[in-house]
Amino acid sequence: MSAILASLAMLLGGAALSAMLSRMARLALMAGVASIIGASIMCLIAAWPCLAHSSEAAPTTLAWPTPLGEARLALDGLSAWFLVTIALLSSTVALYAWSYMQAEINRGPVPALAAFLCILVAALILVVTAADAVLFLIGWETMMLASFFLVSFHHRRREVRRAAWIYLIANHLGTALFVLPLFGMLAAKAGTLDFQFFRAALQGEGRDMTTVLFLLGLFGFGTKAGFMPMHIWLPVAHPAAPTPVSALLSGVVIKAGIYGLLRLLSWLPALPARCAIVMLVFGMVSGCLGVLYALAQHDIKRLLAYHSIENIGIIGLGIGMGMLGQSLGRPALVALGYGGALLHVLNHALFKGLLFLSAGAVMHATGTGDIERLGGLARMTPVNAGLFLLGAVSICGLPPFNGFVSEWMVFGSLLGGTWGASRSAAGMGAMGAISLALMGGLALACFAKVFGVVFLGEPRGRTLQAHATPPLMGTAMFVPAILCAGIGILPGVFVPLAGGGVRAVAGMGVREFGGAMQPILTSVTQLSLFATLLAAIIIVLLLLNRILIKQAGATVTRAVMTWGCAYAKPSARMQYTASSFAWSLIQSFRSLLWPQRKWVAPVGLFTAPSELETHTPDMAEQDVFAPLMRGAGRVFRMIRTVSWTGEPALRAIPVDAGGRARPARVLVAGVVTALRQGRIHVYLAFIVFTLLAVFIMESLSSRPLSAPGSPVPISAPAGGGIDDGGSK
Amino acid sequence: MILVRVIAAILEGVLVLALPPMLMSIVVKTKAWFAGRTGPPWFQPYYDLHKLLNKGAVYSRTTTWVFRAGPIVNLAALLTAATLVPVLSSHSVFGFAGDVILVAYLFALGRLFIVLAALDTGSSFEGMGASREVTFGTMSEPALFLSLIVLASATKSLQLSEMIGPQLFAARGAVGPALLLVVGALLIVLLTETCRVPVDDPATHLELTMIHEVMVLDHSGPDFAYITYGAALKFLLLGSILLHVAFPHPAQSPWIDVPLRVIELAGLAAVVGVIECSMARLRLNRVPLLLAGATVLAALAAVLALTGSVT
Amino acid sequence: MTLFLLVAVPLVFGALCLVLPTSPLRMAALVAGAWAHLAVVIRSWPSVETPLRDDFLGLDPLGHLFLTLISALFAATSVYFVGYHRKRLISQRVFQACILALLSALSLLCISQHLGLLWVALESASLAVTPLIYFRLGPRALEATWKFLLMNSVGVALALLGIFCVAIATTCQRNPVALTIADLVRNAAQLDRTWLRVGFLLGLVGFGTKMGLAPLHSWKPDAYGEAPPPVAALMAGGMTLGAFAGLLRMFQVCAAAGLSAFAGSWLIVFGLISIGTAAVFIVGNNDYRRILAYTSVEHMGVLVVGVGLGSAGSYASMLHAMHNMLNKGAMFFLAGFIWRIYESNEIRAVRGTLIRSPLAGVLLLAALCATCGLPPFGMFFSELGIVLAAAQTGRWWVLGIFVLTLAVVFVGVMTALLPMVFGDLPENSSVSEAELPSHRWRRWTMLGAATALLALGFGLGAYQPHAVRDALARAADSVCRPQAEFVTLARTAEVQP
Amino acid sequence: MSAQFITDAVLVLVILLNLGMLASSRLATGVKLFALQSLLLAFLPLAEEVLEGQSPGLHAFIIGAGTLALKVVLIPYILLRIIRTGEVHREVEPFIGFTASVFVGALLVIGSFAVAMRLPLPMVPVSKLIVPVALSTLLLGMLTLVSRLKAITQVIGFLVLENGVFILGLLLLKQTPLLVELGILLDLFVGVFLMAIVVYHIRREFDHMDTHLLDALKES
Repeated sequence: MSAILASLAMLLGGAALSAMLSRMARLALMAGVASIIGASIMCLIAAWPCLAHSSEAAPTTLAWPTPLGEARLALDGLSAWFLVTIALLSSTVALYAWSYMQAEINRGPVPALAAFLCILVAALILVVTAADAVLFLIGWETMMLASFFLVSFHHRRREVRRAAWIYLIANHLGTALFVLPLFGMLAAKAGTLDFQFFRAALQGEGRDMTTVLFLLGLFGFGTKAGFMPMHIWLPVAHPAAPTPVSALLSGVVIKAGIYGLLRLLSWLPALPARCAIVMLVFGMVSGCLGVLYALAQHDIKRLLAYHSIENIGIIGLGIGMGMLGQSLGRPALVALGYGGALLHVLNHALFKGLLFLSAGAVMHATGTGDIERLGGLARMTPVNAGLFLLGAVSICGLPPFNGFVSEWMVFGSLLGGTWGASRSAAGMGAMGAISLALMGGLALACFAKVFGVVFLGEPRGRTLQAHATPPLMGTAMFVPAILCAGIGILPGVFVPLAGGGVRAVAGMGVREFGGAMQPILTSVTQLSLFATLLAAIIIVLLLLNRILIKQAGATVTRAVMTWGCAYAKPSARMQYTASSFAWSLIQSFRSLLWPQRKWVAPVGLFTAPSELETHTPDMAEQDVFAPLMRGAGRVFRMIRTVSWTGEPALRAIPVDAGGRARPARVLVAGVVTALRQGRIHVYLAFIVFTLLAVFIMESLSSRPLSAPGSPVPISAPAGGGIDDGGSK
Repeated sequence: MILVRVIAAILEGVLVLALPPMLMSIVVKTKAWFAGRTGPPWFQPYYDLHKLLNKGAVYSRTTTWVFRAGPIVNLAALLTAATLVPVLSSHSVFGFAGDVILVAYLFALGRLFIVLAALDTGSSFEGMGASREVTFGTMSEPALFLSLIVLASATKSLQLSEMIGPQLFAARGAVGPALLLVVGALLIVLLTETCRVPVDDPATHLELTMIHEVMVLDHSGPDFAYITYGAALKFLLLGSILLHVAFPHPAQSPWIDVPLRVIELAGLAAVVGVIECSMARLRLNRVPLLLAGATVLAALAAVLALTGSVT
Repeated sequence: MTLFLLVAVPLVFGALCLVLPTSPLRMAALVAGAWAHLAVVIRSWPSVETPLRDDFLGLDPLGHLFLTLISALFAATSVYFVGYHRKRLISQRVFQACILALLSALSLLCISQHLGLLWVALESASLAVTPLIYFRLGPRALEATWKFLLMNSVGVALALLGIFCVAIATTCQRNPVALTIADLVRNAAQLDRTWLRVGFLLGLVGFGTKMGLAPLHSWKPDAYGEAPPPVAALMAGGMTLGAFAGLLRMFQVCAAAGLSAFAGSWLIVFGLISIGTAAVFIVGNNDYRRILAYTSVEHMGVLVVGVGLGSAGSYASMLHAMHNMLNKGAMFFLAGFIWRIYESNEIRAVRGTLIRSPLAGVLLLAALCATCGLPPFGMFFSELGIVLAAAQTGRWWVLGIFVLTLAVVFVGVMTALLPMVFGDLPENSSVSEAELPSHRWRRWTMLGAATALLALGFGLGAYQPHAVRDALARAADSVCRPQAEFVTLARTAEVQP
Repeated sequence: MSAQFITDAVLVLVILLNLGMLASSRLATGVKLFALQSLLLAFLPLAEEVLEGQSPGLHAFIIGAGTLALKVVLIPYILLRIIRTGEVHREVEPFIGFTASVFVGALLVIGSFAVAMRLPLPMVPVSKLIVPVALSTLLLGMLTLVSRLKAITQVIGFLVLENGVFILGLLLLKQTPLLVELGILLDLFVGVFLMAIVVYHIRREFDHMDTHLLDALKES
């Protein structure tokens, strides 16, 4: 626990130092990076015993008075797992940022960025280790705020401002409307803000109560996590932020939402199956739609952002199956579901971090993130290409890398659910499995598109000048890359570490959990065998290829052009584009996506320039939230201006329009004129009417508004009853 | 006894590795027979492979290491998968609970690398082929997984050698008609994945209409040998899964089991050949309909199986 | 003696302002007066334990808390004013004298234990403010002044009526009860319920008009929008607290008489309506000073909701009062600074503060976060405390509406004011006086005052010393449990298991 | 003629004066009627003391004198001066017409009596009329405030409202300390003085006294 405190102190110190060194950007950046790396190491030290030996650090009360009581920290398996995720990714990102941000020093407030990075990491650590509601919420909101400032780094660009705004609003609405009431209800039930009493206090609650709590948590934390349709901030914020920030956002910040959800589940007693079904439906929708939208994007970071939604969907599937297992009393499902979800949290942080950093290197090298203008980068930046490919294989869930392990576990839980005693579990399991399969296929298509278009073939932009990846950036990217491969090849080492987290969420005993986990571990260890086998076969085939070519004395001809099917002068612009690559799939799912296509077809013998442009707007943003906001604004304007149109009333009704206004209009105009804002008479009339209203209501009911059966805990003074005497 | 088993396993392994080109040959021979021609020699695919392996290779300026990795990784993934699939006997070399997912994802890994290799050439034709490959591959995935769900829920296992092994034979009565639907779905998946008529025509030479062949236009020499062999191996693996579901064998001696399976495989190849003779390739935009049909078949099977298994 | 000094010191310095010959001297007198007052207040801290007596004047925990807050705000404003002031048409002497008179009146209000005296102090305060609103002259200022004066006079008259009704409620007894809080509380059980209720409702409307609770708030945007920003800061952070104190005195009596459920319900109703009205009027508004006025309406709403929720909420309410003062002060200081730079009230005209004046931009961002209740600024805790209190008392509807309306306010404020901070500078922006190197001292005093208040808000949110907590808790206790024999120190918003 | 009768009669007269103010369109008349009303009220504290059988105390005397000085002499003087220096002497086209406002006023008076019946006083009052008259004076003052256009009339409306509060205060002579009473009076005076200054400025700035034209400050 002292290690965590040390890391928090280090981060705050780093933030303060960066802020103070605002004139010396390089030093400030260095201070921030150093403190993040140091703090990450401290976090790993703190988390290790918890993960390896399933020991739990006792809750610690800090002698740090906040306005609402003391602060408490605790560390259990779940916290430790997320702590490791945070530490691994943020140290990588910090290292990367040190190199990446050098170029931005003259373009933006880099010291502020360094400071807020420190604050963001500190807030994340606080969120996952907080043991009371106030501290948790402090961390939660600080995290939102810090990442808001980080997103608005390039605030002079219009779309960045818009993105930051959407980020702030969406996240705050999620917090204010759902998370705050959630903690209010929990605190009211338990009579305390201390996390450790929540579980016991909720033990006897009815199904409806737990359902309400769960739904509040799902919407509140789900907004942060990016479940559809609360995801709208995600695809706009990621491209707007500087790359290290995007990586952190996608890698760990959205995981804070998952942490919140899991923490909530750890308090709730066995949930009814319908909650699990809701969770699974959210997982399926997020996963499938996320990857479909990703397929339709042209901006590499936006595309990766949609993939985050997909992966959150996969995590949601795992959580849902875990919940279902809990409600059906099947420990194997619980272990597979929650275990898969937790492992995928770490895995997604690693490979998505890697992909974002690699995409950042592409943008660093070329100055654009529009994949239609890129191409052939594999020859210019081979290391980066290799790392991106590794990340792509991982995120598609393909063996032998880490994505496969967690998807395998989630698949196991989904398929395992199909032969239970519950029809709903069977149906949901089957549907989940199909959607997961579909997600896998679509992700493959998507990353084939990205990698193929960005790194392979010929450069599409005529003047694409790419410079090599700076060594420090490459080094930083190797950390998650090695871990991706490591977890994929040695899952037997890493999967058991998530056990403490699963036990914390499900509230299982060590023995029960051990029994459920044993067969999973046996199978998981087998995966290393096949990874090795695959690698061995690849090597054999490679050698065979070499030997054959050499031994036959045959020639290897290079430096010829690609066979263009007899077309003599192919050019780089004739390559298949990303839009075309994805179009046949998009077209098949057009009823879900509503892609827009702008096509000027070539006509005639000597054709004018023709063009094809595809664009897929986000349905939730365009058709749900934007109209909602506009509608609310309109209603407010109508209230403000006392008219039905939202236009200021007097402008809407012509005062002397030829003198032939109808009586009704005259009446309306008169009333509106009387109510027109800005008149002292109306102000005074408000006082009079308020007075009248108050007294009329008071005389109508002797005790208004105090709900029956909800005693107000104000100590009644001696002799003073609640009786208010007779009416007036 | 153990020695006998090991020898049998090795023999079976060798047989599995040797069989795929022959199946291709059977398809071609069937088509030739229907067309009233003699067709190429029975061992023509083997000659082709030998020729390719001894030839040099041509690499375009545009390509990178990814281009060369494609065939190798594809074949490696398929070979790894082959250790998990019970091809001829009812046992696979390896197996663990959940290996069915590994098999499916190994196929996907192979596909990814073939597609990337195609994109590496920078040719618009190969890009087109790659696009079609991922499209149809993605769309066949639900049908495949639904079929697997039926098998999993019928045998209560996630190990492929159990799902389509003797346990399925024991459970076939309970599942009943669902298995027939699964066979139909799997047949369509097989035709799609191995790029046969009516999804793709391996014999055509019109670049604009092909899928698989157009992707590998630029490969030559040993690389192309790997690809050709890989395609045949994939046919064998998927075909044997299909046959295990269609004709579940009870647990019996491999000496009976294996020859039976070989005959069945030959029959399957002949059936595919017959299909290729008797119908034309579908228009590309009709293919999703076919795959949707497969998905519906499998979904129906899943509904039957799941409602049946839940008592 | 201390009590006397609290009222007299500002008056003396105010008189000094009237007679001193040169502008710097007068300015010095203003600053000295405000700081001397603060010194007296700080010196009076040890005597906070003074029990309630039947005196007209006295320092109970509630009054003492508010007195401290108001004094601190005036001290900061006096510094700010050094940088802000310019030669204007109305005489500076009157202006400065009025500020000090306002301070004196508000001090009297905080220390008065008699309802009538409290009323006198409040009315004096609003009279002292009136010339300050007219400081900028011109038709708009005049209109604002007229609206303020008339509305507040009517409101205060209603408050007086309310006080009289409470007084009538005391007449049923044999031995007459003086209108001091202590006496009223002691004899609360014998008061006439009906008249007490009538009195409270009238007081609620009257003091509510003064505080700016919706729908009695309509003068507020006009007055805050037209008054010089430091004056608006004094009104939003100081005078509203005075009116709130008046309302709390009424509430104290009601709570002592066992009417807290009745009074609390009405407070909650008005509070929620206020927050909702603020939400409706903030969204889409294009005048940043009016928006600030509406956030003031919102914060007043939060204050009364907290008190209405009973003892659990009133601690949060006291916390909110403190941070409202800090935040409103800083916010209006910054608004004044920005107005100096851009010479416009329109948000559309104000862009890229972060580039034009980085410090002001950063401060404005911080102040925005503070206004919207983001941690670690204190309003986060007070609003959270109120949510918890609503849940604890099982008022789910209150909780829901509270949370929803606050969220809308958040959206409105952020949408409206963030564009002022970020982005590029507007075209054809000219260098204003405040940016000239020769006027650097102006910038420093103006921004320094804002920084001090914000830093205090930040610090007290992130780390609240026990002394502050005790002061707040005692004040909350004296509101909700005026009859409690002893003051529990460790009471918090949470309930120990 | 008992003091009781005098008090009652005075209070009835106060109501009549209120209605008269509503009916008058001349600004000066309104001010004079107000002065008359205040004159009547100024003597009530003394009458009350007498009624209760005490000799008029210093307290009541000072209150009466203060009221007399401020509300009867000083304030009307200031207001009349402003009216005299300006061109406008009449209230034109108020939001509620003169006849209508007399009727509304009468309704309000009846309403106040009805409300007062439901508010039993805890003690024995000097006159049963005090509460209803106070209420009706208050409400009529508000009516004037809300419905009249000229700034001066609004000031008068406010003063009438204040008089209503004063009438209720008559019940509480013993409860309210003299100092506080004087403070209240002083505040009232300063308030009206400020209002007068503002009205003066309004007329100078806009060349009129119509407050309904003061609507520049509003939501856009």
